[in-house]
Amino acid sequence: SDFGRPATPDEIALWDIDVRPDGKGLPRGSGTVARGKQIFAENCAACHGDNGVGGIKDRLAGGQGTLASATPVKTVGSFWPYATTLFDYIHRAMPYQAPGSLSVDDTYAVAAYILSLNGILPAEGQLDNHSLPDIRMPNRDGFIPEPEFSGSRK
Amino acid sequence: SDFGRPATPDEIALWDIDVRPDGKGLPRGSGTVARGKQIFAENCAACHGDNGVGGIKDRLAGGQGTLASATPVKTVGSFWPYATTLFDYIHRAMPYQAPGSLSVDDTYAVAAYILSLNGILPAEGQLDNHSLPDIRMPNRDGFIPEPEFSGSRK
Amino acid sequence: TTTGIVGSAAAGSASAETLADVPAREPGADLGALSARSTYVQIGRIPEAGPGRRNVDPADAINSKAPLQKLVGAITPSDLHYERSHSGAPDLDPSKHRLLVHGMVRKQLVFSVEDLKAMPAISRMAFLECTGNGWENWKKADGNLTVQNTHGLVSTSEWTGVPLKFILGLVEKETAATWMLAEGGDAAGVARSIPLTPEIVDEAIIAYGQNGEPIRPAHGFPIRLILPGMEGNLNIKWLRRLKFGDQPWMTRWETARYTQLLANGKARQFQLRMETNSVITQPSGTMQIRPGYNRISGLAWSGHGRIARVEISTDGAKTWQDAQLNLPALPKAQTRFQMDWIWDGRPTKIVSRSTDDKGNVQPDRDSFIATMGTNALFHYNAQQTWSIDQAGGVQNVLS
Amino acid sequence: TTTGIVGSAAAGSASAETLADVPAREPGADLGALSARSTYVQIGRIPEAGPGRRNVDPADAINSKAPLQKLVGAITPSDLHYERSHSGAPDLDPSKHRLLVHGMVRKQLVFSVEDLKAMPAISRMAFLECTGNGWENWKKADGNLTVQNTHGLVSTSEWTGVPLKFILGLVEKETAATWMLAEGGDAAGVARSIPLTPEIVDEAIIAYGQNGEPIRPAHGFPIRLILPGMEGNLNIKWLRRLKFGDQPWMTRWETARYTQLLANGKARQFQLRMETNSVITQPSGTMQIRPGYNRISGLAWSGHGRIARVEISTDGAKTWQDAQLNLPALPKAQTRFQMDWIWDGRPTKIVSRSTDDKGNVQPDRDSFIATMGTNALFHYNAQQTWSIDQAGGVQNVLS
Ligand code: HEC
Ligand code: HEC
Ligand SMILES: [Ca+2]
Ligand SMILES: [Ca+2]
Ligand SMILES: [Ca+2]
Ligand SMILES: [Ca+2]
Ligand SMILES: [Ca+2]
Ligand SMILES: [Ca+2]
Ligand SMILES: [Co+2]
Ligand SMILES: [Co+2]
Repeated sequence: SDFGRPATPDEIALWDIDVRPDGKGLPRGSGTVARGKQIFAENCAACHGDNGVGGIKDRLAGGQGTLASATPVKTVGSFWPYATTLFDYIHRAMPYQAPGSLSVDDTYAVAAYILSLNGILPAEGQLDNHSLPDIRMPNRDGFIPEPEFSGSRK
Repeated sequence: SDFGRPATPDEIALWDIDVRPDGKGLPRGSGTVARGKQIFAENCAACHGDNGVGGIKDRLAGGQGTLASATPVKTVGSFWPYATTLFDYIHRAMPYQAPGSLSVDDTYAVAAYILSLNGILPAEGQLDNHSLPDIRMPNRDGFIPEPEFSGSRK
Repeated sequence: TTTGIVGSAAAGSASAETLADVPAREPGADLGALSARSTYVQIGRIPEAGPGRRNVDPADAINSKAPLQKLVGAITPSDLHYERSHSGAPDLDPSKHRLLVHGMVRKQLVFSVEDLKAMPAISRMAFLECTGNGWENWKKADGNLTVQNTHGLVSTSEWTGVPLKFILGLVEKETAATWMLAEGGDAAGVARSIPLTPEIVDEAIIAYGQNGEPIRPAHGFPIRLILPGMEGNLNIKWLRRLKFGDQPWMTRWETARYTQLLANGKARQFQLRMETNSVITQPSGTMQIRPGYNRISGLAWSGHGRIARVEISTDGAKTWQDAQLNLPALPKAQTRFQMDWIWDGRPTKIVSRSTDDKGNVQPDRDSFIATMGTNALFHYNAQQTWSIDQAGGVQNVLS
Repeated sequence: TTTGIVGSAAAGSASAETLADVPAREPGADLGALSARSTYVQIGRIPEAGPGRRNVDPADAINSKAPLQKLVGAITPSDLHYERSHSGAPDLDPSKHRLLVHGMVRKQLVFSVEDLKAMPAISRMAFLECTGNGWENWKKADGNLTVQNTHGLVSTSEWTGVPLKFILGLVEKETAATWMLAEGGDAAGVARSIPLTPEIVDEAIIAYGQNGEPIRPAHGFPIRLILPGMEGNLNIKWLRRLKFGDQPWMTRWETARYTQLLANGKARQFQLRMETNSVITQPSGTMQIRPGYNRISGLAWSGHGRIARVEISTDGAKTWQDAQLNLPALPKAQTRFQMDWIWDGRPTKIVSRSTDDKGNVQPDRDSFIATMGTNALFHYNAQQTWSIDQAGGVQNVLS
């Protein structure tokens, strides 16, 4: 073709960071809640507060049961439908000033810790590329897909 | 009306500087070629050159007989169809850095001088609001009005 | 307060008593490479941090709103186009920028910016609107808001770029690929799943030009996605990856954000189209009008298509009159409307209501809230009411 | 030389070998009041002093040409709009500016800028073109000229203002008034006689807005006349006076200047309409192309109306093919055209030829010169030819 060049598998792998609800795209790795607590204190708490609450930026825990109230609190625990999104988002975008600086294992760990803050994983829990997609988030059924744009949805 | 306010005759007179080929709009006044020569040397020659030729800006004299050649020289003398335009233009726009700074009489004088440089007035000639519109410029008949826009023309 | 009927950027009110007071004509500035704005014009966006968080440190700003009350016509100058950036505006080196197209395609390809600029191109007018536009008025209406505060997250530009369809041909997209992930080269790597409906496939543009010039960094330089009529954040800025698949990826921006929480606690998801909308920009919040003649003017737009009609009420939505539309009204672009009005000096309320060529009518606030509740945060398109008090002061009110 | 097929403002050619060489994503600049241009974009006008007088001291410049080779779409950003000023660009205080309307009218009125902004308004796209556009190529074609040099005195904007017709109603123009003098507030007091044809009365605008914002000083702030389709200098900038009469005033700008000297020594006068025109902007003078696929793109416009057709020849005007027009083509606005072309690597010439909806066809250079001679200086609209040499170098040639 006159335009562009073929992409090599190696370079695609470098950029192919997206993760689907079925776990497709998750890199091999694992991390414990305990390790995540440490990562979080070092890399995240400055903005999100200790325990993911009361920071200068987005609150990450709590709020369950508030969605139908006058003052809903939307957090990973109360609102997010898929745990895979948590890995995907931290991996691509956090920590805010240096995204991509956490290792894959540390990303699993800190995701595990945030889930534990929300009572979704126990304090001694851990997370890996197999267990993550199996987690059923509390608000999994909280979304109504727009009919117009759901035709192509599986 | 909700828009604008009536204009008073006094303030209209301040702005009403345009001059027509029939002389309408010319203010009362007069000036000699001799006086104009002096005005020109003081106010104009720096840009237009001594005798209106060879300056850093537009040439003001000569060029008659060149219009149909490969290198036409368009000046007041060779090209301009109406002498009234010369008064109007100098009065509104010259000297370049301080338009409006010449008195009406001095404007007649310097116009007279430029006409004399082009052989249209004699060295001892003079110009006033009565004689100016009567001057027939050499290229008076050199223009072909566009048919589309001449319907409304008198 | 500024003078309502002027609604302009020009400062102050008339101050020359007679023509004698008008300054004399004098030589001006030399001609140069760029025409600067007048020193008499104060015009700019307002960086904000979310509903009610208005005078923030720039470092905390998440969006910057366009000065609708100072704009005329339909086009937004590029430097005044509203901005929503999730991790600031990177100024990417175009020679090092790439677009990777992969996933369910027969040919996985990498394009440089030069590659894209060499392809057949299309230009069209289109509005972009942040999903959060209007979010100041979900629960209450602060009386001291301008239309820049209430509606400044929408702008209209002429966008130029490569039709997505042309790229689909080059990579030979598989038929089974019904969704496309678009990802940005910003620090946040903002990514959205886009359903490949016929309309989106036909109209999507990989754009490099805005209003004739290269897109500016705040708006996605060197390339961004343009999906006319769809919510702002789908129009991925600093675009660097398109991946084809058969289901949505459920990124943070289509789950945690940009979903609309209803009163029952459920959230609408993939409500991608920006709805039929309009707002009166002159006179509008914090302006001051005088009894007698006033021109009402404003902007209408719809993600469904062309604006077909705008009605104005000057008695608080009791009776309506057709406004005059500035033609041609282009599909999925803002359309200017206006109407003459003689104000009798008594307190009242003015409202606009738009209808598009598909018959969608902009809802009044009560029916809108009845459907969406007050927690949805995004996709607010209820009619905007401005109240006018006895002194001519114009204020933001709910209805 | 820049790369022809890119024809863009983005610097340099692709320099990242693999995606691994693309810089990592990182946080960008804070959001602010204005979106600045990318530091990687070099774009600007070129101030010039007349045919062949190109690298002049800014103080000697009489015009400044728009970078057509770097623009896309149809709109010209306001700060890149070409400029022709006769005594620099004054920055007038709008609160002290006035428009006097007098002469053959029943009511002689003075309007402030606020008065004008309060009136019913219209917005429309329209090109402005300096009468001198194209004047580099009357007698010879310098090979080192860009399209900015040859055709940079034309631009397109969305203009907003008051229809002249509304003002005519307010002042109650006398029926016998068939001409209007329009005068600027610049030091030169540029003044032109405008014939009040039905077309001009219907379409003229007293404009205060350009591309959504206040007109900039170089373009007439706070108000200017807009006469769509008519020669640039009729569109009086810094407008301060309209006088009605029954014959033209024969100002310097409609006698000494902006008349076209024919070969026989006579000059055409009041040739006010800008003619059917077009130019290929990509690839164009000083660019470099490669054998194989090349996209040809350019701009077409006509003071008569809408562009109906653009044809392109890639064999020096022997055979012609229809280019694709970017729709909608708006009347008296520039229209972008494009065509795919496979260059076989052999020297050739490319040319464009436009036709408007009134059937006017842009003339080839020979017939044009046969009619106008080579001394006319203004109103050059002959077809523009670019030659392409064996190495792909693109050069300005006469035909
Ligand atoms: C310097 C500040 C900062 C640091 C440090 C930081 N974050 Fe964030 N975080 C933010 C901001 C700001 C947002 C919201 C971004 C947006 O809305 O685009 C955010 C959003 C989030 C969200 C999404 C919240 C939601 O409901 O949408 C998660 C999850 C998150 N951060 C996790 C982390 C983790 C894990 C770390 C450490 C590894 C971290 N953050 C470090 C500033 C920070
Ligand atoms: C500082 C420079 C300068 C001075 C001083 C100056 N001029 Fe000029 N003059 C110009 C320039 C520049 C032009 C061309 C302006 C344009 O094209 O818009 C011009 C144009 C003219 C023209 C029109 C030439 C043509 O063919 O169109 C006349 C007549 C003229 N000047 C007369 C005068 C007179 C009389 C004076 C003194 C009272 C004067 N000028 C002083 C710079 C000057
Ligand atoms: Ca992957
Ligand atoms: Ca007079
Ligand atoms: Ca100057
Ligand atoms: Ca957005
Ligand atoms: Ca920053
Ligand atoms: Ca001009
Ligand atoms: Co948004
Ligand atoms: Co000109």
